[in-house]
Amino acid sequence: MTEDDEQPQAEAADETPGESLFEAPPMGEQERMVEAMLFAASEPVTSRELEARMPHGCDAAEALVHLRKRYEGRGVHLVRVGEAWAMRTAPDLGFLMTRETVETRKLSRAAIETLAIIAYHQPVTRAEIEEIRGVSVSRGTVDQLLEMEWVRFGRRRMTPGRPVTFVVTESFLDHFGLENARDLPGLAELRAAGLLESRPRPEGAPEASEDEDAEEAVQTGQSELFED
Amino acid sequence: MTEDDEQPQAEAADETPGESLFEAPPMGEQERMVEAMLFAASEPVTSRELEARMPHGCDAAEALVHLRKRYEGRGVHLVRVGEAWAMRTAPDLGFLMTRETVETRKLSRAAIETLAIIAYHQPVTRAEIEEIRGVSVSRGTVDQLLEMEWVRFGRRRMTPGRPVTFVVTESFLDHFGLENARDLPGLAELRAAGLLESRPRPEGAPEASEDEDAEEAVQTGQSELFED
Amino acid sequence: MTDEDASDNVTALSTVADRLEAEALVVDVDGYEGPLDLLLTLARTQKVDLRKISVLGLAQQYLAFVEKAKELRIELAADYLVMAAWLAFLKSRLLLPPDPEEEGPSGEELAAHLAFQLERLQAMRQAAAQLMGRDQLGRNFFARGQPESVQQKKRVVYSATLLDLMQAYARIRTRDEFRPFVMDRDKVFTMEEALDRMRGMIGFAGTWTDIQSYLPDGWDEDPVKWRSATAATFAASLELVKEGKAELRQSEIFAPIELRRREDRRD
Repeated sequence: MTEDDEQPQAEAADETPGESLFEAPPMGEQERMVEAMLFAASEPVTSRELEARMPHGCDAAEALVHLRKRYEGRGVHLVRVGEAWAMRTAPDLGFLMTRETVETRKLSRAAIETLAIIAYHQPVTRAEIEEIRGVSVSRGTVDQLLEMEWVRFGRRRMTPGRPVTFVVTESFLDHFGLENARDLPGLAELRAAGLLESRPRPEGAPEASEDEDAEEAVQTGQSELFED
Repeated sequence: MTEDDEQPQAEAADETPGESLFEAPPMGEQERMVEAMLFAASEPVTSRELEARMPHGCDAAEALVHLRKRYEGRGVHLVRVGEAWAMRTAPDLGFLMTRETVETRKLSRAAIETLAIIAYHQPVTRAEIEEIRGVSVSRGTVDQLLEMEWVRFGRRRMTPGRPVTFVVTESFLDHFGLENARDLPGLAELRAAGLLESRPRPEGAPEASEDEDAEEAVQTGQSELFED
Repeated sequence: MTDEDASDNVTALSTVADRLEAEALVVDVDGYEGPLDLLLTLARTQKVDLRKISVLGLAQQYLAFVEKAKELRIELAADYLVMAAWLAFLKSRLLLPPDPEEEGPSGEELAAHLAFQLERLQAMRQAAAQLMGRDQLGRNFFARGQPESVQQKKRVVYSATLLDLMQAYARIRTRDEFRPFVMDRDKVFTMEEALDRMRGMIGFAGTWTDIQSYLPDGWDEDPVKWRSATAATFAASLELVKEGKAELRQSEIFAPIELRRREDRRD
């Protein structure tokens, strides 16, 4: 309070240090004070406010310079907010400030089939995927695979319309523990390993309707994504 | 991203460190992470919680040792609170903080004494508190301490009636700047003087009888609170 | 009963000789946290270490206090009176030689326990004071003023195994191989179709005719269609025989199967 009143005099005293009644604390101590105040403050504090709360003769601005340097590269930074100062966690550590709850879900049948076709036939166009699956591929399905970073765009096919192709990514290989998509076992090997389902679903209507996304995607203009 | 993805696996891998896919970040980086997380939190955080939020392979306990050293003598300290850790301003700088001071509710003399008895004698039953104070403990007193989260229920005493016991909480330790309930001032001396023993009352010595509060408490069903 | 009333009365009624003692007593009973607290306050007036306290003296002090309270018509809570009665009993125990026939703890034991209780209460009071004298959070040291909350984020991770992937692929690629299991309508000639066709033709089959000639047009080129049509036509022929409308014959194994209209009924 009184320090507040004294502030203009303090500045004056700087010019005539002899008149100061109190020795200001050492700069290291002033830095500690600023550190503690900024830590405990519920909102950014101006250097004027800081100085007002510090003992007579302190130089908050200088203490802030030292403090800012001290926190450089640390997990916490001293940042300027308008005219005021605040301590903030380093932006690169933001990921620590979120606690994620992870829920694992099985990929849909449409997604896993699309993914399988891309893996076995890459680079493969959307039209080719549809031909192999026998149903249209919904935009959502491909978006999901792209978002999961298991699939990415490959080169355009040098055919009329220059369709985009899809290929699998490194993180796909990582996830499935493959060195290379070529390592995927062929049909004969799958059969030998007993991996072929003994009774596939009858072809036709049931599957097409199961892929509800596809119908929706057709309506909502999947062409935007796949045909340019 | 990928480290994030791996987090659930990371826990499993803890048991078999050889399987770790990712190199833990350097210790300096781990220290930054712990610093940021503790800075961001107003409540103490356990090293286990810290580690759960850090990338795979991190050692929060070691990072805490480094961090504590780094903040020695600073305006802000790393303090231990029971099993948890927190950043707190240095007590000698309290005078700067008048603005942040929150008027804490005045505790009654009965509440303060009850709190002290619980802290020094924990785990302690209500009957034992009454025996020490020579009066019955009103429900309001215990309620207040429970509500402040300075006191919680401990294990039941394995004596007839299986009375509930009271113990102090981590937030009690935090409030009074104690690492541990063993650090209570004068605890060793009191123990040495035999003043923390519960000495059976010789036959014929008067029991603490009900005071008004207690009578009220009985009417309003303290038994719910204390006897089951 | 208020503080003032009590102290006025005391001042008015007490003798000079009693005043010193009374000073310790001039407090309304509500100010005490029970008889033990009152005893502790009285004990302090002895100005000795609690371990060296004269319990007998203390009992006398307490009883005097209670007497005074009665004189002043201060209504004492029941537990103060219980304590008074007990202290009177203790006093007699301490003053009289021990009765060898009496059981239970001796006066000294009871006195020692009372002294222990007082000392323990005193110790707890001091501990409480020490505790409250510590640096306290929010008073002397402070927590983060602007805590950054930890966001709870729910993230869905989709999983698939290599097996899922391979099975999915196998499922797609082997669909065609299972054709026989699929009723492929355009290559199937059903028995019903064959029967319809033959019913219309049987009237003209007066002579033995190879059932192959009953196959529909164009069904003899594709082997799959041929087989289906042959089977259906044969089945339909058997049905006609069963109905008594036709006869079948085969001269030898693998020879053509011949069919003709059954004339018997008309004859």
